[in-house]
Formats: sequence, C-alpha cells, structure tokens
Amino acid sequence: MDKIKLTIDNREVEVENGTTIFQAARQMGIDIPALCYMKLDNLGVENRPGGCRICVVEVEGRRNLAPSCSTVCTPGMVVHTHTMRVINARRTVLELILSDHPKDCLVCPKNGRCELQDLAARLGIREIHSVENAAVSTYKKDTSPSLKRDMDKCVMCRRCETMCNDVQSVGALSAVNRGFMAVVAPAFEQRLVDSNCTFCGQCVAVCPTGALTEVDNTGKIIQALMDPTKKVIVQTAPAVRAALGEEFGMEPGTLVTGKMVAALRRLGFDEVFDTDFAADLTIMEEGSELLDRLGRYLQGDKSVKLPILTSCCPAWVNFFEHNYPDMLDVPSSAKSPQQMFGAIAKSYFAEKIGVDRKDLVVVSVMPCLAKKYECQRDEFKVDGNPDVDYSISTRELASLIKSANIDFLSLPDEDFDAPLGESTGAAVIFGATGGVIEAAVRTAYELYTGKKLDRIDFNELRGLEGIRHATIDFNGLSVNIGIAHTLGNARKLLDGIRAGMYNFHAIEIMACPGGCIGGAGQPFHHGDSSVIKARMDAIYREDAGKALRKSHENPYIIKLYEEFLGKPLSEKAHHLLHTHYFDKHD
Amino acid sequence: MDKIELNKCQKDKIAEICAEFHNSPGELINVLHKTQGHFGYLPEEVQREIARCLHIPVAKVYGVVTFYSFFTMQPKGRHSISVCMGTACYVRGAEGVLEEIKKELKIDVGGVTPDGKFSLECLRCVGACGLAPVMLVDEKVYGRLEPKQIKGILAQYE
Amino acid sequence: MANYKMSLLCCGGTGCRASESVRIVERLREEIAAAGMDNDVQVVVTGCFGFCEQGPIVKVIPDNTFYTNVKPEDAEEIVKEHVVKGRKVTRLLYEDPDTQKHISDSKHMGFYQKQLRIALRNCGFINPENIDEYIARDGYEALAKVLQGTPQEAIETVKKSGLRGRGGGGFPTGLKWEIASKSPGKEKYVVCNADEGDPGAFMDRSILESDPNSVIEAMAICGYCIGASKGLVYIRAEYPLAVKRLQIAMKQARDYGLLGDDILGSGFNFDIEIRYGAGAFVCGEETALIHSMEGKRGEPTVKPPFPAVSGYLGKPTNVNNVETFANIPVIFLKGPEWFASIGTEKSKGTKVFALAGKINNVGLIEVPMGTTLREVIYDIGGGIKGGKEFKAVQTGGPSGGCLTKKHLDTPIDYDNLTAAGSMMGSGGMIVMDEDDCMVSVAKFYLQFTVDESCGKCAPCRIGNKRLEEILDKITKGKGTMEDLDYLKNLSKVIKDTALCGLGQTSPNPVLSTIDNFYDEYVAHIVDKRCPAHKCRALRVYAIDPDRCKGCTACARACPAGAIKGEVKQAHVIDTEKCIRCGACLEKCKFNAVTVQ
Amino acid sequence: MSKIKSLDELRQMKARLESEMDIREKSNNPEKLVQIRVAMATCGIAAGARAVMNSIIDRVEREKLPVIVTQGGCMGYCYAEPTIEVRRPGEDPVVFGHVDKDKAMEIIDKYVLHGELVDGVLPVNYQTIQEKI
Repeated sequence: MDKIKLTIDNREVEVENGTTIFQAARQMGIDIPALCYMKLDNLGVENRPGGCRICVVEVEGRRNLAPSCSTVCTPGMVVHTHTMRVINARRTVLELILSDHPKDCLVCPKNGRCELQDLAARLGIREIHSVENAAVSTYKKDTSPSLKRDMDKCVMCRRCETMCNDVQSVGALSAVNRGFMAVVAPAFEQRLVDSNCTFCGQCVAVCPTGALTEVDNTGKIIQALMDPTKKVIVQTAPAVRAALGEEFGMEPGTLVTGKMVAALRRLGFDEVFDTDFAADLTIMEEGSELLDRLGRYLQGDKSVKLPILTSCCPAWVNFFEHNYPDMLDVPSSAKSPQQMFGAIAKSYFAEKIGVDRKDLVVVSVMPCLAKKYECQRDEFKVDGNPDVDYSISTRELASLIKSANIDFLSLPDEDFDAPLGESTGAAVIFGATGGVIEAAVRTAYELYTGKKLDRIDFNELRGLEGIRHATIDFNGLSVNIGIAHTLGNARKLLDGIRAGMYNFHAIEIMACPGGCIGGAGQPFHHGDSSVIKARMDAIYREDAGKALRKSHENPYIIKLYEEFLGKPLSEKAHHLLHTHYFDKHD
Repeated sequence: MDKIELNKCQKDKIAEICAEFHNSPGELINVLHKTQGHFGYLPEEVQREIARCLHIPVAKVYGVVTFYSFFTMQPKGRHSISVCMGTACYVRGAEGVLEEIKKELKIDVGGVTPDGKFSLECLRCVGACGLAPVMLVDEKVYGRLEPKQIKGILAQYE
Repeated sequence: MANYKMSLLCCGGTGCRASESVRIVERLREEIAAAGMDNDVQVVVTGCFGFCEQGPIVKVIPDNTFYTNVKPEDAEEIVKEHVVKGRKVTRLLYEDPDTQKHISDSKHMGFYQKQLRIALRNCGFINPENIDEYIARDGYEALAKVLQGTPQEAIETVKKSGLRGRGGGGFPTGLKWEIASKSPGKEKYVVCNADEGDPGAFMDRSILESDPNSVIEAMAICGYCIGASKGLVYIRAEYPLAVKRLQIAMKQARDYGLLGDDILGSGFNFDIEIRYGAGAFVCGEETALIHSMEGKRGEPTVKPPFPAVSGYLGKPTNVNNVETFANIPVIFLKGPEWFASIGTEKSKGTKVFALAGKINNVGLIEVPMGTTLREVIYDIGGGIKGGKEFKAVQTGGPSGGCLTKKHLDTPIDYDNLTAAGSMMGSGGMIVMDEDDCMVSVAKFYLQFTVDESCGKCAPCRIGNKRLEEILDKITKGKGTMEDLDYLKNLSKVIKDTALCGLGQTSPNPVLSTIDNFYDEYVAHIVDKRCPAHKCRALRVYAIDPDRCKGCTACARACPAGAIKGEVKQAHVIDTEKCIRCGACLEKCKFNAVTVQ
Repeated sequence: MSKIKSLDELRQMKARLESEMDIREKSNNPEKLVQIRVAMATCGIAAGARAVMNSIIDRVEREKLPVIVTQGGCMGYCYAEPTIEVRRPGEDPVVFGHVDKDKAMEIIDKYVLHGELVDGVLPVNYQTIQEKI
C-alpha cells in the first residue's frame, strides 16, 4: 500500500493511504477527543456518522473545520488539532450537547463510566451557556426485562442504531423524527418488548451515555440474600471470570475465577456454583442430539433437519423466533446452560438438600443482558416460579461486590462448591465464539467414533472472523461446521443456507461480537476491541489449564445422569433440559 | 393515536402498491406517497403492512415517515388548510393570517377541529409569491390574503 | 371600431402612478381629443415597465419612442409635436448615461438588456405539453450535435463555458461532469435536483412547468458525457403540475426516440425516472438527496466520498439542479465562448431570481451575472411597494444573508455575494422595507432551519435551536448584550462545524443581520424597542388625546381591560396591563391609537 | 409517432415545425389566425388562469373566431397573473396582465379582433438569446 506524508501539529508523519486524520493522529500519540465515533477492529464494526463534531480539527486551506474521524489524509495536508479555533468549537459544541442533556450525573446508572461525562471533564467544561427555559428534548421512558431506555440522555451518536441494524440486522431501532427531536427509537416509539428486539443488548454495550442501560437487579439480590427464609445459590457464566477483573482495574484478559468465587461467598450466597457445569450438560444433550440427527440423516431419514443450530444464546433464539419462523425445528431443542442449571438446581439439587423450589433462589451472573429476559420466559417457570430467579450482568456483580465493602483485589482464590460447580475446559470455552461447537465436537467425536481424540484444540474453529467454516474428520465422516457471531452474520449464514450455498451439519451462533466475552453485560469496552481479544485468550488459557477438557468426562455430569436423568435425551432429560420455540414473526 | 385494524381489502391494496414498485426497499418513499394518497394518512398498521411487503424493519419505515414533513400519521380534516410560510408570504403578513385561522378554528398547526371539518398545516413556498400571502384550502388557492378575510373564506366550507 | 394608427402606452405601475401617471393619461386623452385624433390614436395604460427611476414612462408605438420623466404638463407637447407633427420631444427622451446621447428607440436602450433569458428562454413562449414547439425552437439539436462528437469534447465545451451550479454552492459544472466521467464504473447516474426547498424561490418549478424538455435534453447530454444510461429527477411532491408536464415531455421524447434506446440513431441509450421528495429541505443537499432516492431518511453524509465517486446505490452520480441543466443546451447551440462572454470573470452566464417581498414586480427574472442589486430592484423590480424605503434584500434563502443599501451597487455573482456574507443559493430574492424587523427576519429563518434540520449533527440539531431561542428572547425584549456575543460565537462555531451545507450556512441570516443591522439588535436589547414596530412584545400603544373622541370602541375591544376613560373624553392605555394585541388600533376610527 | 433517427432528420423536422408555426403566426391570408397563449404555470393557475382560458375557448368556439388558444408556461410576471399573450399575425406579441374573464372578453373585442390595445399591457423587459449577439 502507498504511503503518504502529512503534518499534524507541526510534526510530519507518514501513514498508509486511506488513513483518517483521527487514526494518523493516534499513530503519533495525539489523542483527538471523539464522541460518536467507534471502531471495533477485527470485528468489522465501525460507527462513523460524523455527527458529534467533537473530533473536528483545522486543516489548512479548508474553509471549515474537518471531522477527523471521517476525513482521509491527503499528501502534504497540514493539520492542527489544538488551536484556539478548534478548542472553542469543541467546547461550544460539547456545551450544546450538554445543554440538551439531563444533569443528573450523580444518580445516573452510567455515573463514572459515561463517555460524555469523561469528555466534559477532559475539555474542562465548567458551565453551560444557557438560555432561560431552553428547550430540552424528552421522550417516553421504557423498561423491558433486559434493557432500559432513557432517551433524554441520547446524544445521537447512532452507535446503537449501527449495532442494531448494521451489525445485528435486527432493525428494532432506527433514527426517528428529525431536527431537535430526532432520536433513536423503536417503531412508533413503542416499548422494546412490543418490538422485534432480541435483547442482545449490544446497543447498551456501546451507548456512551446513560441513555441505554441494563435493568438493574442488584437490589433484589441483596434483598434475597438478606432474607433468612431463602436459600440463595449462584451460577456464573464462563465469560464473566475473564472480564470481571476489569471492573476492579485489572488488565483485560485477567482470569479472576478464584477471587470471583470468594467474593460471591462473602456476598452471602449459600452455594457458589458454575454455569460451566450446565454447559457440560448442554454438550451432553446437544451433542447427543447432533449425533442422533446425523445418524438418522446418514441412514436416509428425510424428516431430519440439518444443520443443527446451537441454542445457548437467548438473543439468537429471539432472533430466529422473529425472523425465521419456518425454521423453528432446526435449532437444537436443548435449553441454554443458564436454564439447564436452573432446571437442575430447582429439581435435582433442591430435592438433594430438601428445600422447596419456592424457597430456593437461583441467581445467575451473566455476561449477557438477554439472559434477564430468558429467565423470565414462561416456559422456564414451574407454576409461575422461574427456574432462574434473577440474572445479573458482570457489571452488576462488580457493583454488588463494591457495595458490600469487599476489597476484591485482596481476596484469596477459592473453589466452586460441589456438585454443580465442577466443570471441564469444554464448558469454559462456551464464552468465546466457536467454543460451543468445539466443545460439542470434542464430545461428539468420541461418542461417535468410540476413539479418544488425539488433539483437543480445534484451532480451525477459533478466531474472530464473522463467519467461519471448517470440516472435521470424524474417522472418515466429514462433518461440516459453520460458525457465526453477531446476528448480522447469523442472518448471512442462514440466508446462505436457504440459498443452498452451504452444506453444514452443525452451526454455532452467538449474538454478540466475539461470543459471550463480548456480551452486553460485560465491562464496557468503550470501543476498544483489543479488550475482547484479551478475554478470548483468557478463556482458552483457562481451558488449556484444566485437567478435564471434554464434557462427557465431568464426573458430576456422569453422576447426574446415573442418579437422576438416566441418559442424554431421556424422557426426564427432555422434560427438564429441552424446550421449544415460538413463532414471533410480526 | 388510535390503533386501527386493517381489513383484507386494505391489506391487499397495500400489497398491490408495494408490488407496483417491485417490493423494492429503495422505493419506500414512492410507496409511502402512493399509500398516503390512498388512505389519506399513514397509521401504524399501514406502516407495519408496508414493512412486511418490502421486507424491511418497521422501525425503518417509521424513521422515514417521521423524517419527511409530507407524511402524516394523523387523519386530516374534511378540508385541509395549508398556509404558506415561505419567505415572500412571511414578509407580506402570513403570520397574521395563520394566527387568525388558529384563533378562528381554535386549533394549532397540525391539528384537526373537533368536528373533523378542518385540519391546519403550514407548508413551504407554493411558488405563488406574486399572490403572497397565500393559503390553500384543499386545492383552491387564496391569495393576497388579509386576516379579516379568513372568517368569510372558512364560512364557505361545509 | 376605429383602427388606431398610433398608440401611447403609459405606465400604470405603482411607481409611476405615484408620480401622477393617472393625470398624464387624462391629459394625453384630452389633448388627443382636442386635436380631433381620438379615432386614430389611443392611450393605453400598461403594467410596469420596470424602469421606475425614470418614470413616469410614456412609450409611443409603432416607432418605439420612449419618453421618461414625463409630467402631466408634458402631455400637450407630446401630442402637439409627436402625435400631430411627427417630431419627437427630444428633452423627454431617455439619455444614455454612458454616451449622454438621447435614445429614441427603446430597442436600443441598455435597459432592455438588463434581463437576458437563457434558462428561461422558452418559458412562456412554447406550449410545454407539446414537444414540437420545443423542437421548433432548436430543441434537441444540442443533444444531436453532442452525440456526433465524443463525451470528452462535450465536457470540454461545458468547462469552457464557465457554467457553475445554479443550486447553491456554485461548483463548476464541467469539472463536476469530468470527475463523474472519470470515475470508474459501468453503472452511473445523472440526477436532476428539483427539490426546490428554498422558501421564496420557484424558478425550478417554473422551468419544469414551462420548458420541461430543456431539462430532459440536458440530462441526456450529461448522461452521454459521464457514461450514464439512467437519469433520475428528484422532485418535490408538492409540484404536481411540474410532475405532470415532465411526464408528458418524457413520453413525447421517448416517442420521438429522443429518450430510450439508440437515441437519434447514435447507439446511446438514456432514460429518465421520477423520484419524489417528501418535504425535507435538507434533501437539496446532494448526499441527502441521494439517500432519499434510496428510500431512506434524507440525512447527509460526510463528503468525501463525493457523489461523483460514490452516489446513488454507491455508483458514480452527477447531481445538478434544474436551472443548471436548463442552461446546457444553449451552451451547445450558441457556443461556450458566447456563454462565457456573458457575466463576470468568475461567474458566467445568467442567473434566474425569484423576486418577491416588498417589491412591485414580483416575478421571475433572469439577469446576466454582474448585474447590480439596484438594477434588479429598481429597474426590473419596479422599486419598493407603496413607495416605502428599501431596507434589505435577503438572497440565498435560509442559507443566505441580508444585503443592504451599501450593497446596492455590488455586481451580483457567486463570489461577491459570499464576500458580502450571503450566498447565491437557489436565487430567492426577498425584498424588505422599513417595516421589516431584521431580528424577526433572522428568527424567521432560524425557525425554518430548526424545522428542517435533519438532526444528525449536534451543532445544527441543538445549536440552531439555541440561536432561535436567543433571537426569540431578544425580540421579546429580554435579551442581553452577552446574548449577542454568544449569538455571534455560536453562529461562527455552527458554520465551522456543521456536517452539511444546510448547517454550515444556517447562521448566515443571523451573522449578516448582526453585521448590517447591529443598531437594530442593540435597540431591542438596550432600549427595549423594535424600530420597525414589528415585535409585538416591544410595542407600546398609546392614545393621542387630541384625536381621541372618547367613543369607547377601543375600551370595549380591549381583552385585557387596559383602556380607561369616560365617554366623550380622551382614553388612556395602561401599559402595564396592555397585552399588545392591537385590538384598539384596529377598532379606532379616528387614528388616535399610536404604536411606538 | 415515428422516431427521429439523426441530426438531419431532427433539422428537417425543426424546419417543418418552424414554418408551420410561422404560417400560423405570420400569414397574411384572410383566414389569418390570432394566437392566444395563456400562462398556465402554478402561479397563473392559482390566480385564476384556468377560468380565463376556459372563457376564451368558449367564446372562440361559440363565435368561431379565427383564434388558436394554447397554454404556455410561466412568463415571470407573477405580480400580474393571470397573464395572456396575444400574437396577431405579422405583429410582435403583446402580453396583458391581471386578466380576468371580463378583461379577456375586452381583449378579444378590441385587440384580437381589431388590433386596438387595451389597458394592462405588460411591457417586454428582457432580451432573448436570439437578440443577444
């Protein structure tokens, strides 16, 4: 690629042709402030509406200021990022944005993590020139099981719209109205629950302000923990341990499994279990289902639907219920690990300890916001009592720990409780895109061939590319595997299948970029996708360090089948661990 | 806004309009024009049906409908009054004319009289600047208006 | 019925009427009757000649003698000398300001060269629904000629003509075509922007309604030049007649093989589709327009990439407005040198203006670039309505600014208007007189911009709203001098930072009125006074005790009970209670109510 | 309608159309026709041009007058709408402004039929591209 030379702030720099001023400045250590701009490298996500005008710079010979995020460098360009004109413009524009923004920072859920707040601090805004009775744009507030919308705080960065449309292809959100009242909203500014929102929460993950936040369940959990009549147990999803440390200032990618368990115990949970246990269980059911369908298919059974699609991701389940109602019998009927855990906890485990399910409170800690919605689905309740009572995000767990006077960094490493705390490496990798299918392959291979795998790492299934495929040799049988993360890629893959472009036997789909490690309940990445990559590395590190790395080798899983379920796909397993899907097509 | 249910005939009509434009999402604005021409306005259910036919999210349809001032989700009155607020009309007293209509009908811009007789809107230049200030009642243009004429003009409409 | 041998045309325009033209007509008729010639000579009252500074005007036909500054007492001499004896009255003849010579035949008067119709050449002359009439006036000959040469030659011709875009910014048209032609891509588009949104400008509508074929022909020429086989006209849905006539013209052109496949046997294919706007001013901006044509919200995007590289459906697209296209065929018919000989150094050709507001001859005019505002307003526009005093002319619509007396002799072209803090825009020219409050005018434009802002970028979405709020505050007498400073700073920042042309120019009405009418702002802020008496909140009503007859009509009409007084005694207005509705003023039959 | 296949064909057609219009406009034979063009753009129509045009057509048909009535576009005289242009054979066209039905009848009575000008003539105040050398 050609290189070009330009001057930024009196220093010459050489960049690749096509580089924006913003990127070029970064390369030479000049950090131009920006608000709407967001780029997730490696994930193909870019939001560049050029709308906030905070990143403007002075380009010599140009009449007006240039948005550095979307102005491409040209040879010989002379750029100034810090002149009186630029400073005045930036501050004035930011004041304008603040003039139409609520000033309730102290009680805002985004307090301390808000990019707008940071920007105001960084630019040293001390007062906002205001007109008496200046208009502010206000909108209906909306709360769904997962997400809260308070669009009075919207700055029209359009990141949520980009995520919902360009990345996820859901299309629940769109810019609506125009001018001063323009905002991002669902059709007719209706409630999200009435829209085709999948609750993937990627809008929340990227929102720079408090406009889009998760529903906060921490209060309910404190109440349950303080209630002596309740037995409160917790399960933690694999991706949480790879990210929780970030909330306490640790480097992204630091594994904090032991500290997390210790913290949960100090919070007062009666048992600290692991969703990974249920992930192993999921593999047993889903892997068996795959083998069952594959076997019948190979025998020529025309009624068999292939490929089998994973069903761990609740946003993905919502997505196909809304968009592919004709394919409801294609995904695996296996419940997600969260729900399998709840079902087992409130049956097998409750019986074991002799507690009525109504007195057993199951809390899940998830990297995900759709899980809040998932645990409220009617089919996951028995007589109105949910299998999982509350789901909280990684961020909410961090705030619980902080509010409970726990010094996280000085905690010792502790282990999960038995029996629902034991897991294999296969379960851990559920947290990253490709992990579920890799875990399934490890088990299915051995169950199908009866042979021991000589290599456990299937690197061909890993990575951050949006759509990946690989063929795995099952001792002479070629199993074609597809993987997609983000719902937009899922749609491409499914449409490709419909069009006959692919011939897959099994497909893994995760709604969030990078899989659950990039989930909407994780600590905010603030547009830095290296964070997601670091979490992914941590996940595979944890797997590699485990003694047991295949789900069917988990002794507690084996025991669960022996004591309670019989065998995979048994009637009891079907009753407790499988579900069905609904046509939600509008 | 009241929710309305579309009957089969109405749904077929929408499908027909969309098909006329090859169900192409790029033709959304043409589809909306034609549909509004048929129904008089674009209520929620109509937008949902258009989204279905064109295979686009209904949020997108709504986003477009709320962007363009020509599209409305409110049914209009039997007679629709449009006051030109172009500059030529403004400097020749359109504001006074508008105030008078508001006072006379006791509705605001964008409103409909309770009896459904008149709806009031502003529009940009109709290009009859020589007649400024100008208003339209349905298709008829009234030019060189003075506020005191308003009462008499409105009284002509049933 | 008599068959008149001679007619005396006497201007009955407002300006001349003020100078006793009615008396002149009477006197002329009396003199003709006295001479016994009323069966041979008629006196006719005409519309405005537009030459009001030299009025009243009397024109004699058939010899086209043009008398200026005629007074009623001149009637006798005109009849006795000219009508009876055939000797022209030299002292009343128009004197050429350059040569100081008297000019007797109006056809040689410079005045008649003030307007030159290029874009409007056929408007009014042909039936727009009959392509034959267009062809009879050299229609499609330019296209035929172009098709015989190479696209490069044609682009060179347009470049040589110096034509610049007539829609606003004034980008050189030939250069635009060249960029689009050089953009790689098999599929390209020609777009005609007919989404005329500037309130008070309607030349594009007029051209499409009156001469649609000129636009069709030009789009085909452009298509040939840049390598496009498809054209799109993006037109306001509020222009049903223009749409209808365009459709008729397109059909007739197709029937003649002037659109469609193998145009004029040349092998070149080109056809046009119509897309409708839906009421969004910002769609005049070309990237917004393109998104609108794609069925999306008409939000502009950052340029580059320019549409010439990535436009409609991501393909190279050339966007020009109606008036720009209407000039194209003439450039090929008369030659680029001819076109470039008209206008100023950097602005060639003519510009159509929609003259409106407080001016006598509201209408569409077309003048060579370089014509002065004075010529436009007084010579063509017939001066200010009601003989009031000229205050300002707003050009360029919401993106433009107000020009004042000091700009009257500035030649109008792109660069001069920009230098004066306004812009050419689409060519709206709204004339204002002493009764117009410039703060209110700025507020009016800001209200428009606030309504029409797409909301995408923060400076335009929020900044213009704040500008409007401050202006509103000032018109209500609540402004401070700090507000004025902030108004200026905010305006500059919006200009500097907004995403698209709409936002970048939206503060122009504020800045230009502050620059040119600073005292008027100060009067509102410091003296709490609106010099034009336009701002309702600043009006002070009073009753002149000498004129008041004590009829009580005002007191009865006052909705606030602010008027006190006994029957048959002078009444008084309590300014504290007064809500400034003006009801008393309307009701008073004795002109006793005054407004300050 | 047949397609025009070349520049030559276009020019032949133009010459034919031009002379047809010329005959219509400038002929001195007894059946000479007067051409009346009503400005029928939006502003004209808004001001009542359609009613004027209809009344002229009615009169012409009723009395079988040697007149062709056509519609034209905008002449730019917005302040004087409705406007009509009358072209008597061999003479320069004359534009009348502020034409209502009564005025139209007066114009027919006096100018169209007898060449007698009536009040309300709008002076031409521009040059055309043909005139500009």
